[in-house]
Amino acid sequence: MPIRTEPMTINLGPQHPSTHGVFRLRVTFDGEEILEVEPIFGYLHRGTEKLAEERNYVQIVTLTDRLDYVSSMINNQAYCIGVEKLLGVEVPLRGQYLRTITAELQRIASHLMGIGFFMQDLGTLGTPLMYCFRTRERILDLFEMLCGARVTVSYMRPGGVFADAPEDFWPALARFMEDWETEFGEIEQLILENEIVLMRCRGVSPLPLETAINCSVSGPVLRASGLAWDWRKMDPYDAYDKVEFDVPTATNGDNYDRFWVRIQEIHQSARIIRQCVEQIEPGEVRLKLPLVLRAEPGAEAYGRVEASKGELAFYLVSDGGISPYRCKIRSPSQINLTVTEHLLVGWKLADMIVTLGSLDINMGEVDR
Amino acid sequence: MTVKAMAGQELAERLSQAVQESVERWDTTTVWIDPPRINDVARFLREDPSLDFQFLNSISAVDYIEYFELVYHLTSFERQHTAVVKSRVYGRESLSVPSVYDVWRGADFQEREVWDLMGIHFEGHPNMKRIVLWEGFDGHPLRKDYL
Amino acid sequence: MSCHLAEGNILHDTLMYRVVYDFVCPVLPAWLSYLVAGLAIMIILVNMVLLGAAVFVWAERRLLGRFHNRIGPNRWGPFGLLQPIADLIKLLTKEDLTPANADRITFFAVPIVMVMPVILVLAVVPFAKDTALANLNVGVLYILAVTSLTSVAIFMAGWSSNNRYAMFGAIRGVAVLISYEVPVVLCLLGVVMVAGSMSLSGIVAAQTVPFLLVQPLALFVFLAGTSAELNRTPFDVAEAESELVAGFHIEYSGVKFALIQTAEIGGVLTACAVTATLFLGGWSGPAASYLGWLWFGIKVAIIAFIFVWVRATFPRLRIDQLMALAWKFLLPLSMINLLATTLEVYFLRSDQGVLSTNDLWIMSGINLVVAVTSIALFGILIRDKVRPSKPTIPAGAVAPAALGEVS
Amino acid sequence: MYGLAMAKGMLVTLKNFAKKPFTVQYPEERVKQHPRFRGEEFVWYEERCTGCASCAKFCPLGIIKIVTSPSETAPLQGDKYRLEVFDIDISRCMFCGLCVEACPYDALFMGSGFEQSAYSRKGRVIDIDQLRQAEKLPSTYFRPQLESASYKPQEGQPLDWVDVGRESWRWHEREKAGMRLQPSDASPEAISIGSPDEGRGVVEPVNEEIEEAGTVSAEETT
Repeated sequence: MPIRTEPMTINLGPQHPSTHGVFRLRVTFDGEEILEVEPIFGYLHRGTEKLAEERNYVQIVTLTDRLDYVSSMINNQAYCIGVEKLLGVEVPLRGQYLRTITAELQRIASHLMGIGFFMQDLGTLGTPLMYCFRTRERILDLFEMLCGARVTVSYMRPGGVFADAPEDFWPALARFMEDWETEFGEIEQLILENEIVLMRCRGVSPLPLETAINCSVSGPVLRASGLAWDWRKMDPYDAYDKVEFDVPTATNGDNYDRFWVRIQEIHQSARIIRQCVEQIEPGEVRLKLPLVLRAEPGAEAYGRVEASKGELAFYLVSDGGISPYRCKIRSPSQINLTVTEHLLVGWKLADMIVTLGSLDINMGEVDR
Repeated sequence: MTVKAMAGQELAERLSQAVQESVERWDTTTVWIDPPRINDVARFLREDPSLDFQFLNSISAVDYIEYFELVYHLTSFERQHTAVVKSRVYGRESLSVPSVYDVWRGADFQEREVWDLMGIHFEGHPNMKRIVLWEGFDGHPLRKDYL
Repeated sequence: MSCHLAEGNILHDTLMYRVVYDFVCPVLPAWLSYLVAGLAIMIILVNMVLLGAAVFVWAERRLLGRFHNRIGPNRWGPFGLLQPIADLIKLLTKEDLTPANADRITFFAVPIVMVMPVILVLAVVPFAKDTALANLNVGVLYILAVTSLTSVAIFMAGWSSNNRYAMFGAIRGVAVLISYEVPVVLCLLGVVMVAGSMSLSGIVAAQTVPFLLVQPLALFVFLAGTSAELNRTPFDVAEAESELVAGFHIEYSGVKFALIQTAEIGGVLTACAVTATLFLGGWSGPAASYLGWLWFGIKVAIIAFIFVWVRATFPRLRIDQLMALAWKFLLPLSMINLLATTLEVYFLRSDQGVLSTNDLWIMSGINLVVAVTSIALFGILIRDKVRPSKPTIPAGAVAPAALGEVS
Repeated sequence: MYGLAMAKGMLVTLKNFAKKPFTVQYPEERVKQHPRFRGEEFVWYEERCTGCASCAKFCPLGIIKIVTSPSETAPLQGDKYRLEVFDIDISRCMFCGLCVEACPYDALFMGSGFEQSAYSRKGRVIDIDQLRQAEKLPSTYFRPQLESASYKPQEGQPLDWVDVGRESWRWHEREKAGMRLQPSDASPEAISIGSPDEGRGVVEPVNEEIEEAGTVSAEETT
């Protein structure tokens, strides 16, 4: 005789240690198994798009820092590329290289956070997280050297970066690139092959490629499903067409693949940084633009980059004023959440937390 | 190997052949669609093998006071090209356009966000309710006349 | 007034008890001194658990800090030694909340039911020569019986809190506790068989060769099993903080929370003490007659360090995997151990049924081979199910190959 | 074999157990701050400030409040505006440094502090007197002339206003020569430039003289 069970609805969040911010999931369980799931967000909505309509083009850079606050360099870059497309200008070469270097450093930092919190969701007691933070801390130190801030950097400006790197930045970067391998090797040794990690992640919540594409998923999540699509390759911006790198892909699109793709991307980022440091030459870092910019009335631009979480784009429309008429932010974290229901239904509570961790969302970006 | 933007004229010709009276106007990069035909056009854009726009990058809405413009950024992974499709919705009150939810699931949150912040209702979306603001919020804050 | 303890009393040959009894019996009647001595020892024991828990909290946090490459608590007192006291003061002064819809009596009873078994177990553990509260001749059985009480407490907590997270935690916790009892009991059978005694003092005395060597497989299973019963990573599904926030004790605060924490941490200490007694020779060591306490302390510290080390390293298992581990991996292992030990004891024992030191060495050799081969065998059997086929980076790949050909 | 990677992981944690911690114990020990650090307690040089309020216009949050009154001699002798109010609401400041970037006369600098707390929000509004009296330890953020002189604010050598600029300005010389007159008590109507909205549409001149950077030499100022 089958045991009669009753579904149980739980509100996971907005205050929950592993929803990566103020994210809420209304989940209906049958025992441990998920029957229904509905993502609810908006608890961190700050109206960035509306605020951007009130600020001038340079001031908006400070708003972009606060979108995905663990990868603010890449947000700056996406926005600045949008504005440059709007104005029809091109950044000086050294500025492009500096942007590429900082964006890749930020990608490493962001992926380290992603991996660390993914492991935290798996239930480690903070050890891999602290090792990831150890490396991230050094990247933040480099950022402080560059622009005086660690997290909300505001380093880039439309037309380049605000200032050239100080002289002691380059030896510090070289030192970081030397030590980085061993530090990260330790993390990899600790988690990459760990049997418990494999047991928990292999084959859990697979995302078929068809679904991934139809749900507009981008970034490492899409690449884990098997499509080698990277905007750095396909629509090169800044110095990405001058460097060589591979696009790591996996085939199953399960939790382990998403996590594995992030780890491999960190290696590729390091490769890009090394090439940039070799290729960079002295020169201008910033175009001579007025401090208050104006674009042609009716101009519009879709500035897109491959951010650490996926395709980050700023759709800017100008009416000739000093601030954009419309500034739409295509946030990868939010759109990657479209697949939540597909990924979670039928799996267990513990898997749900891990899957959310493997999507690597950031609420600052989801809610904007 | 990079993506290229699809010319507006080429796209407009293909569209006006396939979906009757769908194209309103076009320029070098963009095609404007008649709002009621959005869903048909979207299905054609995704399913036609030479266009093959499987990936919906984003849906944006811009408030131009007299009309709202919906902007669809599309990408084809296989053909490696992108396109911009727009649609003008005139009026301020009880606006409604067909949803593309059944063509691209990725439109789910974005359409809800457009409804929430701009007040354009999407017909055929299964879960058309506010997304970042709470239920019962008065007005649509991204409109230019919202103070 | 007769002042000596009756022969055959379970308390009569424990040194601790006799010292106190002899001290009070000249002034008090026998029955009262019997009671007073018992109470005095009990107070010492309870305080030992509390103090031990406090020290262990500090040590664990410091050690975890070092494992994480950070400093750990160091603000209160030298090396942060007063940190647990600060924690305690904070917890004691906090508001003690009871949820409105909670089952109040059960809710109130949980901390008490949780702390009790921890203290009860310590009653039979010999800390030094002849120093246990009760030298029970069924000590091992007693420990197993008493620790099973924890599952009742966990279920009471989950049920009475009227919280779904707590209920989840409780269901998981009870499932885990019941499953892991089985391999633990089976592996302890091996120890009992080799020692020929169920009394913990007897087992310590029998360890002319530490059972760590004689019963390596049993030690492995016992450590895994106890860490599951104690809700420690990688088996902490009942209070998985990344999933259930705090699990069964999510609604507890203030004093009750402090008691539950004491029970958990005291439980770890107790487990360390029992492991040290059963497998590392307890208080025995050089000059054990007066340094027994020291040896015992060192052995407990080593086991505790291993517990912390494992906790710092591993992610958590999922509940079904945890069950599979208990029934498909640990249970067979303890069966193998039981079988091997039975055969060895049957063939090696003398006519009086006693094993000599030489026999123990022979056994430890055989058992080491058995342990390594059986663990390796299971490892290879399980491997193909979880080992991934490694994904690869396509060299310079850009084309969306998965979508078909690019025309 | 199954379980080997777990053993390897145990070794990794044990190895790290023996390592020196990478965190520091904050109040006693501090991580190194870099000269460009954007921090609290803005460094403001009254002698250099003309009261143009570029900083206030460029602040994304509008937290700088400047009230100036023209001195009597202003139109004739090119004397600068007199500042009456210069309030920075630090409690809302996000230290983006755009005000420093906007200042055309090198009068405003970021500071390097980060540990000034107060019990009320009002207590975090820095007014003009505090700015005058504060120790002048300017951050080198967006000030390449300080950077090329390898100035380090964290080492605590206060800088005088003559040493921080890119070039000397006319009114500095005049001020030195004692030409500045005290304004009369009945000051004309004060102009308040507070919110960034009022600055809309103003195109500021390009302040990109970075190549010509260098500290002011003694001959120029005397």
